Amino acid sequence: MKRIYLDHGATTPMHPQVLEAMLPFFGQVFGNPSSIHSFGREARRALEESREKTALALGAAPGEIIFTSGGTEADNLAIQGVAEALSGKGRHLITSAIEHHAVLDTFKALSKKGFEVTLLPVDRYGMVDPDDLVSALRDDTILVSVMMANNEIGTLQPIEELSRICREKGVYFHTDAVQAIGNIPVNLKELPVDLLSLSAHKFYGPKGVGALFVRRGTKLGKLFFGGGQEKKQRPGTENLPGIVGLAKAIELAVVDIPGKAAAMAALRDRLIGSLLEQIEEVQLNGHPVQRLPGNVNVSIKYVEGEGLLLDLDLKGIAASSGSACTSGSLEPSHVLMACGLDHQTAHGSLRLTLGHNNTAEDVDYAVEIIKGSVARLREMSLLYKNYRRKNDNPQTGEEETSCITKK
Amino acid sequence: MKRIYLDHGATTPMHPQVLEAMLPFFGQVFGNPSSIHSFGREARRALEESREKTALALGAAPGEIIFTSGGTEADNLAIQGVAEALSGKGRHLITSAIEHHAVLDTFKALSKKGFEVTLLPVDRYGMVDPDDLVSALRDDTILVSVMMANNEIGTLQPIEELSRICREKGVYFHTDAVQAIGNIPVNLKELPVDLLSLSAHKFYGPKGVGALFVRRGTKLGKLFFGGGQEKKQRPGTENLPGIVGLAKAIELAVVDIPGKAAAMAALRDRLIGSLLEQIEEVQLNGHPVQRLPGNVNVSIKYVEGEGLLLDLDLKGIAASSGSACTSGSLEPSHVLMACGLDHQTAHGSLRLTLGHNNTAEDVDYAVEIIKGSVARLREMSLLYKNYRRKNDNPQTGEEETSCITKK
Amino acid sequence: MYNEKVIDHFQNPRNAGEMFDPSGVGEVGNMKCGDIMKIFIKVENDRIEDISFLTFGCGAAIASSSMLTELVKGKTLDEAMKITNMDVANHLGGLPEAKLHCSNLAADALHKAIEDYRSKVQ
Amino acid sequence: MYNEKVIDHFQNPRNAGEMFDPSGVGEVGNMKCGDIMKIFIKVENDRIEDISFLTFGCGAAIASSSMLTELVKGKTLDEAMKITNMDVANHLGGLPEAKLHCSNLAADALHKAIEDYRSKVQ
Ligand SMILES: Cc1ncc(COP(=O)(O)O)c(C=O)c1O
Ligand SMILES: Cc1ncc(COP(=O)(O)O)c(C=O)c1O
Repeated sequence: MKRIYLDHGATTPMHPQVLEAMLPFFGQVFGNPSSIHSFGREARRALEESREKTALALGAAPGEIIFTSGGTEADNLAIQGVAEALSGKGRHLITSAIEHHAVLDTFKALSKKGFEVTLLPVDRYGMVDPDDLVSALRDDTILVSVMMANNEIGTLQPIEELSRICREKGVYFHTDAVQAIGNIPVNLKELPVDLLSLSAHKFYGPKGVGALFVRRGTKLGKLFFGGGQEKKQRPGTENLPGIVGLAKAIELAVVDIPGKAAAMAALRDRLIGSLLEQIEEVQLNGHPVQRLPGNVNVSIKYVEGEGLLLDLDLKGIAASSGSACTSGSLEPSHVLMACGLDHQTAHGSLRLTLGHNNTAEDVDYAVEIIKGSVARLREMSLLYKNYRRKNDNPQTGEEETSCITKK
Repeated sequence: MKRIYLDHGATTPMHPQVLEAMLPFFGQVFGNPSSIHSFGREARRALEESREKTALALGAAPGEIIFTSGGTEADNLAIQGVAEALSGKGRHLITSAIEHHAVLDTFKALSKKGFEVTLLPVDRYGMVDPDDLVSALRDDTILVSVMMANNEIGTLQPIEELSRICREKGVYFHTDAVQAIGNIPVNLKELPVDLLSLSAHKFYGPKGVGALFVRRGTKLGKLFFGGGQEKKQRPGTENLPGIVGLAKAIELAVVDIPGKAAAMAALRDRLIGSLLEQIEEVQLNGHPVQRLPGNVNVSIKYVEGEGLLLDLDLKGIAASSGSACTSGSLEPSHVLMACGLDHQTAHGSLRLTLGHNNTAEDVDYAVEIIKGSVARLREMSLLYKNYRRKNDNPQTGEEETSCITKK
Repeated sequence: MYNEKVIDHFQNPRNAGEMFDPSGVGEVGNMKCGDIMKIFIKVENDRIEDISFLTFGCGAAIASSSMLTELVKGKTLDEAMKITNMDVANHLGGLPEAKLHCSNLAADALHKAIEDYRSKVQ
Repeated sequence: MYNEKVIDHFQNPRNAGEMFDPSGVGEVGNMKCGDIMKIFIKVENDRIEDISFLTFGCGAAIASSSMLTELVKGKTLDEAMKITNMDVANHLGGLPEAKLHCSNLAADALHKAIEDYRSKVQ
């Protein structure tokens, strides 16, 4: 069976050159970068070269890069770290309603520890309004965190404007750029953010390694205590092969972003167009223009997302959904709900995230498969039958559905 | 130049079979274990198989293994996690004076947050006395953490006895087994510890991945917030290749530990014997018998450790030292100081840690090189000249040395 | 996640579709939880002669609807009333923990359909 | 960590060893910090005619002792008094940050040796 991977927002396959760059560090160059002998020094050299490459790709200085075990740790280090370092100055924090759980749940945990958290709302496209940030800022605000690109709906936030507002007020600004790196240009020389998180496996690098950019002079507490690694900011023997892989991946990722993004956006728009045209009752979620070049998120009404994913998977298409049934919790995606979708529309969401290996052929093939799956599932969907009936005899009111919720 | 690696306590070269086991997960099996499609399910299967293998190697249940980014994170998760979960019950913590910084500095950080920490002393061999633990335990003690094997001097603690004392009192017991795994047998079915940390790169596995054993029912807070991975106890996309590597490494590590340990201890004793016999004014640090099979730690008087390491390194021998000059801090090893060594003896410490690839030939060759280096450095050592002079004319008193400390 | 039997019922659902002149119908679930099921039965001589379902919901919801219809077809109403959601899950060879309580409601819908039929014939 | 010049002075130290009839000696450092240096000078016509050192310490301490002796051999005492620890580090092409303050004390030892000499000839 032909398998097509359309879930690059979840993770990406590693670039072959990244593996090639990593391999020596699983072999001869196995030293601990903290050791002072030649084995250690070779390792240290590779570590510092990786830091330089990573910094260069972001427009940062090498001393501003802290390697972590991934995006989640980077987000936690930024948020918990600032909260700890500045708790004497103030206890008010601001974030958006559509952040990834690594950010949102960290703020939730802080709100249980005596911090006050303001959630900025988003419009129907998932966009934060800078005016809302201006109104939310207080004298005791110590940190604002707004993601650069949303992982579910792909919406790009006005980070330049948001961060400038914070810079003027002297408030630290963190952005979760986990989905942005490699997809849109990021130049930290010009963007006044103080902290930025990234995760290698989202841009064709290895899993289990990420980084936090910490602008020089930014005060930051820490999550772990231990050895002197990463300027004591993040102790533990460094994941050297992973770090070398991250550096290689980001080096590759930032080559000709505009060109790659344009090609991918064209593919994305072809996919969106086909879905909207060829399937009835489909709506696009997220922003029509300000969105990640590879992100497609649609709600296919009267079909439940997890069932659709399963059917697609059985036919070789790998995708994801904001349906509650895929999350383990009983709630549908907080992102779609924050955009104002009703439960039914949120349950019927389908996210397709393109990667560099996807072709127009893949896209067209996927559309065919999705069409078939949707038709099959709608055929047994109570909601679809109700909709058809209402459409055919518009006078009939929709029945109430009773609810049995068990736990 | 012939290079001999005698620093396996710092890190080990990866076993070729470990790399082999990892490679597919950098290639086709790249899915995110949280994804519900086939790519994700393949990844999840490998994740859970790795958890089973790891559990099996330790005599634990799969549900008791949490994968982390290394030993430091595992130590922090255990200690910060228990402190958070049980802070309502008590605020007294106990650890030993010779723990790794990942443990010691975490306790130090907690002591700044309202916890009270008792440091158990050690004898001249680095051994904790169980009677000291009994005296230190209080009604408000919530956690005791004592390492299984010391990383510098190799001393093995009486963990069975210490953990039994805690179990009887209903106090959680954590052990940092980072240096022990693969070197001495560990069976968690019989050993009543509640939490145990390990790190793959110390037993021929990959860097940047470790695990925390958390006995079923043990209450534990967390370090990070985010997705639902590792039962929400440790969120973040899993480092799947690393985890697969850890599992393979521990599977290999626990095969015939008694046989491997006996062979290595024989090599270790040959090395210790040669150093003590062939170089004057050398003393063994750590316990003569209760020590890691691969650990040699000696103090070579009148020679400073960092200079010796450098000279050995230039001649191809990779080792380490507890000298302050190797640590970046101005203090010599807290472990050697806790064993009662004076500054000079601590500064002259040399740690040689054997690995499975080392041979008797390596050991003999290393001894020759060390002899030469020591002779050369003593030739220009003021302290050695003083010692010789005193030895030759025993009546002359030793001069006071003036001190200029700048910072 | 799902075993082969569940996948089979999901891919080849038995008795899916509307029924045009049912003796009774039962519906459970709500939009918030994401699963809604409707069971249609045709009753003759106190036996379930025919049965069908419509389901908006995840794989588990569809498979358990399908399995339920297969289980009770031909059974007497009293026999059918004894079937529980857990029986359905067991006949499927088990469902993921998370799905047991939210998506495994087909027996409830059936019981409602039987009650509906009984309330009408009384 | 160390550059080639430092390594060269460490491996092939110039003027290492005791001097038997020195005009002055100077010693700095202490056991706690881990570095102790002693400089021996032979002075003739207000010039450093000969110089040697003994050092217990790390690579940087040995290299900076060696470098210092090379730098001042033949200089007048006044010239030698002007040489600083930083000059020594610079002539070595730099030392690691952590070593600059604890192991780079050779000039201090030299100044003490000169003072020792001067106190004796007065
Ligand atoms: C926006 C965003 N932030 C944070 C994360 C967490 O990254 P990781 O899973 O690498 O820890 C992810 C991906 O899962 C993400 O999409
Ligand atoms: C005893 C001990 N505990 C903890 C650690 C920390 O492990 P890691 O460096 O993998 O985080 C080490 C090794 O550095 C160790 O030897």
